Amino acid sequence: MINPMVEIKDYSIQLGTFQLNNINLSISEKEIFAVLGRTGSGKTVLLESVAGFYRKFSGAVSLQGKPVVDIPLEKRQIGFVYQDFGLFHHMSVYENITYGLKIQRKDKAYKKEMADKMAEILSIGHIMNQYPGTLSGGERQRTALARALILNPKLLLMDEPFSSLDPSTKEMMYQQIKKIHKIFGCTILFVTHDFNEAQRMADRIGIMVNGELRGIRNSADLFEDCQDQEINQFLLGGYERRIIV
Amino acid sequence: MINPMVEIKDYSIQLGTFQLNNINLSISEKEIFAVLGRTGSGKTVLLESVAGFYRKFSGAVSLQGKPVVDIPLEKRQIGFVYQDFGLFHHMSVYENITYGLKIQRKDKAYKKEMADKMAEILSIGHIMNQYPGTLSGGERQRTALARALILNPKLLLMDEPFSSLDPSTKEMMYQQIKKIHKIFGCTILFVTHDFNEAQRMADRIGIMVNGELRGIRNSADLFEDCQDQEINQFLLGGYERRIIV
Amino acid sequence: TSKTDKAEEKVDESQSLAGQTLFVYCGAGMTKPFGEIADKFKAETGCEMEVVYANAAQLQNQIKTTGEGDLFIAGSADELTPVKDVVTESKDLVKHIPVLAVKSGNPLGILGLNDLTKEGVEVVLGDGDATPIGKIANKALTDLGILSNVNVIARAATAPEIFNALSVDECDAIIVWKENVTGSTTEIVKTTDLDAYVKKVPAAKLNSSKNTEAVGAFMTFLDSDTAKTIWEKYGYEVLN
Amino acid sequence: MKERFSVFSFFEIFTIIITIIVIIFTSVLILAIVLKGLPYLGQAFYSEEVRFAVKLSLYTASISTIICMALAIPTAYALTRTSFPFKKVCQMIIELPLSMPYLVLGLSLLIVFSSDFGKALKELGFKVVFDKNGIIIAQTVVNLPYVIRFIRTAFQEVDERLEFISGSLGATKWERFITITLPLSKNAIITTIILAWSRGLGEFGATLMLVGATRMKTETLTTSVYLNLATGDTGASMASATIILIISLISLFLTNWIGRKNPQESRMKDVNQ
Amino acid sequence: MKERFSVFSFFEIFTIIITIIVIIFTSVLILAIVLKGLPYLGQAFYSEEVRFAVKLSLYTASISTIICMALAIPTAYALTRTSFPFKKVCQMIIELPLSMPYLVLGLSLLIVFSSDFGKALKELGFKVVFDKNGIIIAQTVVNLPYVIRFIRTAFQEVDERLEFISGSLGATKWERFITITLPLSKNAIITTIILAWSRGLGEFGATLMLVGATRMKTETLTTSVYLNLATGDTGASMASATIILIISLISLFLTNWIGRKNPQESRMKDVNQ
Ligand SMILES: Nc1ncnc2c1ncn2[C@@H]1O[C@H](COP(=O)(O)OP(=O)(O)OP(=O)(O)O)[C@@H](O)[C@H]1O
Ligand SMILES: Nc1ncnc2c1ncn2[C@@H]1O[C@H](COP(=O)(O)OP(=O)(O)OP(=O)(O)O)[C@@H](O)[C@H]1O
Ligand SMILES: [Mg+2]
Ligand SMILES: [Mg+2]
Repeated sequence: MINPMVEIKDYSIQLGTFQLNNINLSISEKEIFAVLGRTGSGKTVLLESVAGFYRKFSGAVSLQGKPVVDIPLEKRQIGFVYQDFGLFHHMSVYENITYGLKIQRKDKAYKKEMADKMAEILSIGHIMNQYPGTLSGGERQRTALARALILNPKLLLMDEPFSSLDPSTKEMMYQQIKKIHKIFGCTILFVTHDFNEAQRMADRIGIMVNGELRGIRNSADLFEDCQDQEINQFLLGGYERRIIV
Repeated sequence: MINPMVEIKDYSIQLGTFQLNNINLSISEKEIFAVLGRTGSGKTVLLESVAGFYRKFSGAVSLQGKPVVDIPLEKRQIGFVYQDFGLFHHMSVYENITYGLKIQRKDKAYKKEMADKMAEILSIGHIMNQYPGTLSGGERQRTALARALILNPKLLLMDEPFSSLDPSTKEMMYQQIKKIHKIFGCTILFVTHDFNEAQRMADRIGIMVNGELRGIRNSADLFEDCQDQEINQFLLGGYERRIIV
Repeated sequence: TSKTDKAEEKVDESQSLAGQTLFVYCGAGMTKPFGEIADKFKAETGCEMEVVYANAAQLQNQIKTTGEGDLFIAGSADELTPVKDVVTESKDLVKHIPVLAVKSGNPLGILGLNDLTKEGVEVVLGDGDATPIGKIANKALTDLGILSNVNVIARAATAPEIFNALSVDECDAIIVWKENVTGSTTEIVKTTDLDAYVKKVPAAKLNSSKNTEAVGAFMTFLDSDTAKTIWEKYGYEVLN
Repeated sequence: MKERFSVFSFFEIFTIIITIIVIIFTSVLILAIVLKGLPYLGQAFYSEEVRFAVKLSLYTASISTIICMALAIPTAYALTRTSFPFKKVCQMIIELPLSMPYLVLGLSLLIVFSSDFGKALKELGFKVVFDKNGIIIAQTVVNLPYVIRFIRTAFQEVDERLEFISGSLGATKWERFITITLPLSKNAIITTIILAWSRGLGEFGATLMLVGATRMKTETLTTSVYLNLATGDTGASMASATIILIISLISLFLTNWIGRKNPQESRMKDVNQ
Repeated sequence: MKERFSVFSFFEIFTIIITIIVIIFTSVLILAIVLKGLPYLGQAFYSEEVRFAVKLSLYTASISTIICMALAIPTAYALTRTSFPFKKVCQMIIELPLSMPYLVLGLSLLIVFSSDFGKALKELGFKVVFDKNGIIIAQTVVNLPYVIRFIRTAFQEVDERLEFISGSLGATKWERFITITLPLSKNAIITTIILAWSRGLGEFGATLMLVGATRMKTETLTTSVYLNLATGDTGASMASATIILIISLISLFLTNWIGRKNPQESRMKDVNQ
């Protein structure tokens, strides 16, 4: 039996007054899983937990059968696109993007080649020598994306990765990520506020409500009615908006 | 004759390799103006320019007839919601929100009252004692919004102010901002990537292309075809997406 | 005797000195005896004593730069040279005795300066220009014609530092002032080799002094038995 | 809930070993002082002279620290936040005395305050040479270049963007400074205060040159250490040194206690690296 | 394009005035030294003794700075980034010598290195007392607590989140440290190096106690200042002090030049506050 890529079992964690409560989720290899949910419902905490960010928790998170916290941070091979990007502000965009390769002691030519490829895919070639402090929001977001993608991770965690992009750039990104996913077959777990984005990208979608992962549905069945009134309400919030257009 | 709230005349500025080119725009009092445009097209730089951020430029930006750079920073009375929020990370959310009032030497009761009001409007009452470092993306965004709104500024500049919010919270925000606008009659200039948002909120919409403010249209006529192929393409990028839904 | 009479006279003078102040510079090495003498003088005459303690170089600079003060009590007459322009008159108080000191028990059997040339004897001396005790050592060893044969492993900048070197067992012999040698881990070699180099602690009147009466009284007091007893208590030898 | 610690890496073990070496070496140095001083400590505590020196030391070190900070904070602000001609040159002049032996600074002060300017000050009732004031001035001058340099570095690290935002919320430059720049350099400033105060307590080179040591008048703990050492009374000297250590320990404890962070300012507190 | 400066606020003017006062006062102090030293400077440059002292000073200050940093950086890392028992206590012990008079530290070193341990070292060929090595050790010990304290403060200010992110990109703790923590504390580290080096150059209290002042053997520039002053040769003394000032000036100039920022790291550079 193959272990699932991500396996979360009875996972709970308390952060200040917020609690992520009894999460159970299993994501198989190559799957794309989207997380929706109101702001503050715990989506980011869930992603951070999968990445093995926290020290005190109950339950378990395993990557391919191994508890994530038992894997040293530097060996987890998780690509993480942080909601606030987390760029290294003392390095240029090029240095940010090739950081992981530098750590792997790749040679200059290889770094350059990979960075150019990323720049091509994410159309950020023109900002390679700028520092993060001078970038626009969308440029920062794509730099963060490039930094994670360049390492070709087995598991890609993305926290609202396209939120700062305009519709046409977004569209391009969807296609590129889909392509990358097809070629390299990474597992993707991402957070979004865009129902349409979730449906277009993901195989399955989970909905977070108040720190609980309530509904897990196939992408096509996202708007299916259910018993859980909170979920219906949340989906309606978006639906209303959609019919107004 | 009344001076327009914001008047930008032949404004150009060079930042690194990027140039904001010959902007002309006049926003009248109480107007809501939205700026759309591809990522990196200069929307944020435009807002920053209106706020009198930069030192070297050509042309002029005036607020109610007065060159903005001649008004001391602390007297400009501009509410600015930054794209990356710019919260004071050494202060709690409550201290962040009431910062402007503290500077105005308002008493404690007044500060508390106003903060509670803001908390109510933006539903951030539960995070008042947290520090920005512990907040979720949407909570940060609303804290930044509250910090700007609490001073009831004559001119409100907002850089993608709802980008980190889920649809239902967004919906709520639209209504609240509309209400605030109606009551206090502030002028609003905001950037968004959401065509629908722009149409719902704004009276007029401007589209930035490569550092130029190309099309300025009434909100209802946003998708009208025009001579400018770049604008058509940009709007189509969103349209395509919209029809796919 | 006449000396006790003099002391009694001073008690009589005390009324007239109350409210006056004497400003004295004194070498840091003599802090204890001189402090006690100053206290006694104040008790007897009511004269305020302001004594600034520091090392000789600092005192010399203070005297030259500020142009203030009544008296300078220096470690030896040599130390008056840099300030000779402002000294009006000086008087010797007690003997300042250089000694040859070794570790207690004298393990290397050093009985005189000539033994310093012995194989394996490591010596620490004061700097030949900057410290009077260093000058004396140089002079004494040169006079014996053995300076170049002595294994001087280091030169120190102050007398206490020379003594420290011996007391922590970093050398075998030192030439230092007699009052520096304290404690049980070291002993003074009984030799007459350095007798010719005994210096005198001078009290020098400064030309900035306007307080002739108090200075005079104090100079006299320095001659009294009270003062001499105190000096002796701290290991100084009274003149004649 | 279970706690997890990642295993120590080789690098971490290396740093801890270095730390242990430093601690052992420091402890040995301190013990060498304390062991010599301890037998004389009781006696020292009862001596009026020592008690006077303790008070004078605390007084002068505190005042000189306050003066230092009062001069250094505005200067560091001017050097990092305003522009005026020859700023780089000014900065270098201010930092030039960094490597001056304290003795030389003391002599320099002696020359300056014995000049007509100093005489005039004295006429006005501000006596420096051979006076308590001189101790304060010596300590201030010795510390000032360091303190300015450190606070300047701290101010440089503060994100100017936050100051700008504060300004756009209505804060004047002064208010921006007080509410943003200063709190954000808090740690560096506490550290600098500790430096200045400690150095004030331990300084003697410049002080001896400028004011000498008059018992019960200008004798600080450090000059007492010096004088006792000069008279060969190592025990009493080390007793004074031990008292300085005790004062130091108390002050480190207090500043540690004041400087502790209570609220959780970021999620990193919960993080497992 | 036109440039705009906002008018100076009262607060800014105040800070500039304070700065000017500090600069004038510092200049006067420096002048008092240089004017005395200048006439003897040429003579000093030709003196073999002075040239020896210059070399020895530069050598010892540089080596001691390197040792200091080599000990302080790992220690500061351990104190801020690892957890081990009694960390707070260890930290206090390390910082205790902050307020020790250098004289006392020197004596303490003398006691330690004259003990059996020191004798054993000497047997092994590492002579400390009365030797060049002693100068280096004295300077190191005098500087170490400061240097650790400052680097610790700098590391504390570094955003640990960036270190975490670096780790998740594959960097080991050591690599995180080298690529993130260290570059982000660059300014503070440069400042600390300047401090340690300058203090090394100017220190004499501990050095004199531990190694004495043997001409042409353990005579640094500072010892030379001290000895000449004691001889009553103020001119020669101030000439040595002036040489220290010149060295200091050159090094400040160089570090300023190295520490300058070239690339534009944030939009704030263009901002009109
Ligand atoms: N250390 C902490 N102390 C207190 N509260 C915390 C802490 N960490 C997280 N929280 C709270 O946990 C909640 C969930 O945070 P999380 O970042 O997961 O939200 P989210 O679902 O990602 O929201 P958004 O869509 O706005 O990013 C928030 O309300 C946040 O304030
Ligand atoms: N100081 C600078 N040096 C170099 N380039 C700069 C500088 N400041 C801004 N830029 C560039 O100017 C362009 C416009 O930036 P701006 O932030 O206005 O974009 P934007 O329209 O807000 O994009 P987004 O929607 O992604 O936020 C970007 O490409 C940015 O990299
Ligand atoms: Mg989030
Ligand atoms: Mg932008």
